[in-house]
Amino acid sequence: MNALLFYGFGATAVLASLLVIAQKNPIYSVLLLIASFGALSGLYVLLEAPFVAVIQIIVYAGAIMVLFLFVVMLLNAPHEDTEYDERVHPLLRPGPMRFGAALAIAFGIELVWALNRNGGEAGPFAGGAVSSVAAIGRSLFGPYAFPFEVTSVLILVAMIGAVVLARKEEP
Amino acid sequence: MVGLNHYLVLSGVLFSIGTAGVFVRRNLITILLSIEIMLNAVNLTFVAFGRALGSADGQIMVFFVMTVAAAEAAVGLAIVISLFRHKESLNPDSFTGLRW
Amino acid sequence: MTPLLVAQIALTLIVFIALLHSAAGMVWVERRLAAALQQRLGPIRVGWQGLLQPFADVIKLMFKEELRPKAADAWLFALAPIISATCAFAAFAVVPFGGETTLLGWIPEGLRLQVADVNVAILVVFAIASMSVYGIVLAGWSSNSKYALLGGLRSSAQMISYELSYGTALASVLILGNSMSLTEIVNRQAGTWFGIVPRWNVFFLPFGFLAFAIYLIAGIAETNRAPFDFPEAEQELVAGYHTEYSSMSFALFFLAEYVNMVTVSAVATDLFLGGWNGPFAESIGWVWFLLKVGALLFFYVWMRWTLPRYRYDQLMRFGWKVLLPLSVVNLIATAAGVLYFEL
Amino acid sequence: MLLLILLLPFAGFLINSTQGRRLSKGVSGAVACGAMIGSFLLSAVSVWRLVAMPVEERAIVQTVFTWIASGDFTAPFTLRLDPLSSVMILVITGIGSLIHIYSTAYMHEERDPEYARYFSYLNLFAAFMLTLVLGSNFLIMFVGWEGVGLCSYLLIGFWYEKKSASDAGKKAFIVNRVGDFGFVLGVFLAFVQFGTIDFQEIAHAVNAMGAEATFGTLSLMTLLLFVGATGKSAQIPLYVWLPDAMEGPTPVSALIHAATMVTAGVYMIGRNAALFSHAPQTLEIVAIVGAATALMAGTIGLVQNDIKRVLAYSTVSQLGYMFLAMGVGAFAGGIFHLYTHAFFKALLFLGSGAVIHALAGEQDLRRMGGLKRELPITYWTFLVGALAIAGVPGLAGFFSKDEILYRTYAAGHPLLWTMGLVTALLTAVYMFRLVFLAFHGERHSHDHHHLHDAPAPMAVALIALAAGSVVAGYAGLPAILGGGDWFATFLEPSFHVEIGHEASALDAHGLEMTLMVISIGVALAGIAIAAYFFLTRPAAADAMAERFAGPRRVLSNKYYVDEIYDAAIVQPIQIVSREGLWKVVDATLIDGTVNGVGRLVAGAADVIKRTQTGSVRAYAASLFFGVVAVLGYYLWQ
Repeated sequence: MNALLFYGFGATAVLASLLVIAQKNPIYSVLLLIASFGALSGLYVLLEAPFVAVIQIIVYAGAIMVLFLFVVMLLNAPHEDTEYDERVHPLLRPGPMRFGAALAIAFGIELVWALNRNGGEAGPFAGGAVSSVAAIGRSLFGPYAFPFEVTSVLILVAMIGAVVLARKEEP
Repeated sequence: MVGLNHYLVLSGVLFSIGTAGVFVRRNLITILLSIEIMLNAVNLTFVAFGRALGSADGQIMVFFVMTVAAAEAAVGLAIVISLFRHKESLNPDSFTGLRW
Repeated sequence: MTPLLVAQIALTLIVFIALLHSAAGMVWVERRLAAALQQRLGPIRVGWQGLLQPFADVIKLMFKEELRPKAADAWLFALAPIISATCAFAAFAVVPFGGETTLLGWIPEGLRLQVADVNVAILVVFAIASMSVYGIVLAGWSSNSKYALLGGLRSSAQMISYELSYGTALASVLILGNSMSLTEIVNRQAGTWFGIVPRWNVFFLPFGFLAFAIYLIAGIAETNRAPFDFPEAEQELVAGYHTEYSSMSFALFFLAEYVNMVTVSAVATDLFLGGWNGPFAESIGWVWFLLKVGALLFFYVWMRWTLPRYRYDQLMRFGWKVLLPLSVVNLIATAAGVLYFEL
Repeated sequence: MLLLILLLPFAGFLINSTQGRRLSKGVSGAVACGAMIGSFLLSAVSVWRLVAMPVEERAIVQTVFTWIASGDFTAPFTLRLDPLSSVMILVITGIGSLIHIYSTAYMHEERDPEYARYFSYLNLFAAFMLTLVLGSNFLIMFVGWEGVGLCSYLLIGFWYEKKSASDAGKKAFIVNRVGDFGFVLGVFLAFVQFGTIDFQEIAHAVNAMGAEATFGTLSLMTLLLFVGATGKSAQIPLYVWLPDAMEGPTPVSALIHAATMVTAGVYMIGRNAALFSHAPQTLEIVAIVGAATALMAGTIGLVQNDIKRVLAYSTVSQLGYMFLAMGVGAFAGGIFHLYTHAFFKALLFLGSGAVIHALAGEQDLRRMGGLKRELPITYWTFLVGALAIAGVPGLAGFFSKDEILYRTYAAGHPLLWTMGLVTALLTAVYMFRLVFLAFHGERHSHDHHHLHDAPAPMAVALIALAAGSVVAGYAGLPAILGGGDWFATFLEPSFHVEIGHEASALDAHGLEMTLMVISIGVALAGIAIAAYFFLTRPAAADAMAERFAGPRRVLSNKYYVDEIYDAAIVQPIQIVSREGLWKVVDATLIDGTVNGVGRLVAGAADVIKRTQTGSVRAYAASLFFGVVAVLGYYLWQ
């Protein structure tokens, strides 16, 4: 059952992610990415981390992706410009970009290779999982209290930065 | 049976997809989306390792990554908006005016 | 097939059908109440006291032609109402509406009156609520019409803004209930203070009441109801995000709105009004639950026909500058209060 | 409790500074006055509790938190109330409250925000001043020390749109910096020497040592501290800021530049009495500087025509007295004079403020006169103040001044005693010159037909202070007049002086009596001289001025000290800064280096920039290529 779910969610995630980068229309990309996040959330449930799963939906799908969708709708520039500008730098021709894609594939292969070379722990998970919210909370406000507080500052800075950047210039 | 390695391989594949997305797309928003894919791939490894080690630390790291992702998305999209106002374009290659 | 499994499946079906009919019922209630508030009669012709009016409406909608604007995005145009309705129904799945029952000894293990028991139920409700933004935003965008787009943008901004207060009010209850499971939160509200006042969170003054008020206001905004019904402000945007919808897809939005109302009321009942607690809760707890939900729904309708619509900037200012600070202060005060009194 | 004493004014400051724009005058005035009066009541209760304790244990200590703990160095934020600081807090909060009340009327013509700003500064000042006197170590004292300096600057320049006022503020601040530099060095030296900055511990440590016979570490340390005191308390050579500080509102002059802040230096020496009494060389210097300042300021005061400047020089002169007392080891006497002086000098300033207020800003003595009838309350209270400062028997100034002169003589300094006596004469003369010119004679200006005497809040403050000026002296009634010298007895435990320094208690009641009679005679003579020249025979004054035109010009120009400082210090610094530091060091050396580095980088970049595409994706690709290559290399191995 678990294996079935894993392969189901995993395939959904991979497929959706592939389609995200294959779409020309960013709206579809955003929606497909949400689907991918949903699949990942399912994987988190399989990993006995229900809190992370729900937070994944709330934060990623419910907040960050809405922001993306918002911007896409606001700019209303769905299709990327495919026509190719001759004046651009020699390094920017489509060739080098394909080189980048090839690099990405090579990197994926390397990662899988690295994992398999050491044998890996193919077996099922051994120990117990920490899935209670209370335990996570205790960790978060205990040993991780300082980083946690720092992230609040980070968010504040990001918020102010976003407001300043996106503000229309006052005449 | 599904084990740690399965999750790690899945994560590696997702990460590569994200990376490829950064290179092949010519739309700033899609590039940001690809970065989100990469971040999520990393999140998956955190949770998987946390599960394998029986510790909450993996999940906590995920929260931090999400925070950073939210901050990144907010600032990134704000930059995208102001860039778009200037050039009516989302192609990253049309913003090369600062190279020298 | 154990009796428990059968009962679970039956329960799920019953809840689904009940929700469908609650929407229909609410349409009737709303129209009759509005009429009463405006000193007219409202629908009374179809069936006894007009009770069959909603069904007539549904039948009419079903037979209408399904229209789609030429420039609309076909996929998303079709997807949007589905998302809306799905989210509306899904959220109710984790809401418990009664204690454990053995159904007169038929199920010895005991059946929980709840579709799915999740130990992070509050978060699930919240997550699904945050997903329902997509239905409206996509509907607005895919219609390729300025009214719909404006409605969609407005509503997403509104929902995101009020989600913060909504979530913060929820967090106050988490602190009071010391759990994320709705069932446990309800169970903690059993009993009375001083023998007369029920131990409901709403009576946990002042934090509980404040959280309740914030929750209700934010809930009204979340469900896009008057006085916060900007996404469909008729006078400004024709009909907002569902301007271009017709027939059954329109009906789905309609359905989603009413089911959302029911869900918000049900969650409020569980969180603040003691859920199914009341005299003889063991046998007729669900009756108490329904009564409380009904009272909240009445409040909803009452609000809609009493208060005029806000202006959009007022809405945003209220959400960010009043409601959110208030809810944050309330959260902190609740936490401090709980720590201080060691509740 | 102690913390609350200084937090109340601070709360007043916070309210008035943040919400002041929105508050009406009534509210912001009430907030400020309420904070001060509350602080005064708390102080009174604290002192009451202190007095109820047995003599040896008289101290209330409150450690708020550990402020700094670094290695051997610890500086807890500790407040300590002992007899010395109890006198100070009563003076600060008591007179401060009266001046706050007075100010509500005096500043009434300001706009609402300005009014709130004024009171916020005043409250902040009170909070810092209380910190200064309650602090139990040098660092806390320094916080208050700098804080009151800041408030002084802000209040002198309160009417910052007036150039002279903002200049005066800057002058006060800069001159104080010079003194503070010495003070800080003294504190450093104390820490190096004793390993602590706590007053109690230093006193204990120093009492274990003998007095320094030659000029050594203790002398240097105390001398540096004294430099700080000369800055804050306007002594030679750093007194020049105080007369200019009269640009501020008059109640400020009364509170800060007469009653409280300027006495901080005296208080500091009193607080470290043990330390100073082990450095006789420094004490000698303190005494000489004090006497010289007293005399010099007194002479300048004779010829000033601005009512507030006369009082300012009088303040400098009286501060000189206090230092004289400190210098001859009469610590209690100095503090006693500080305490009585606070009453009558605040009274005099507030009285002059009432005059200025009535005359709509007129400060020139030559254009006053005949105000006696129009401003009866002001006149009579002012007269009490003048009598008190002149040293007329029975009033506060008499007891404290007499105590100082007697102790000076008893300590074997007849020369300093003579200087003090001359100063006493001068004091009587210039004070009564002021009284006669302002209140007697003919009205000079007829612009003001209806002069209003002090309004109720001002009158209340004046009368209260006048009463204080009469009775305050009886707290230290000397033994020979049937008193018990309670003041000194009360203060004695605070000084920790365990050295046979003032054991010169030669049983000399006869001497004390003689000296007392002499100084009474001198005071009366001074009043008589003033009456002769400025009341009965004004022409004689002009004739005198004619005859001594040279010295008079020197005095009018304050011995040209400002000019000398300008030529000796300010101009050289400006020249060095402009010609040397700016044109050579900054413009040539630093700018040259910076620009050279910039040019080098720009040149190099011109070459390297060819590889830049400006595309993020290209950069990402090159970065990622590195990742793939490194990972591949390790996998290959």
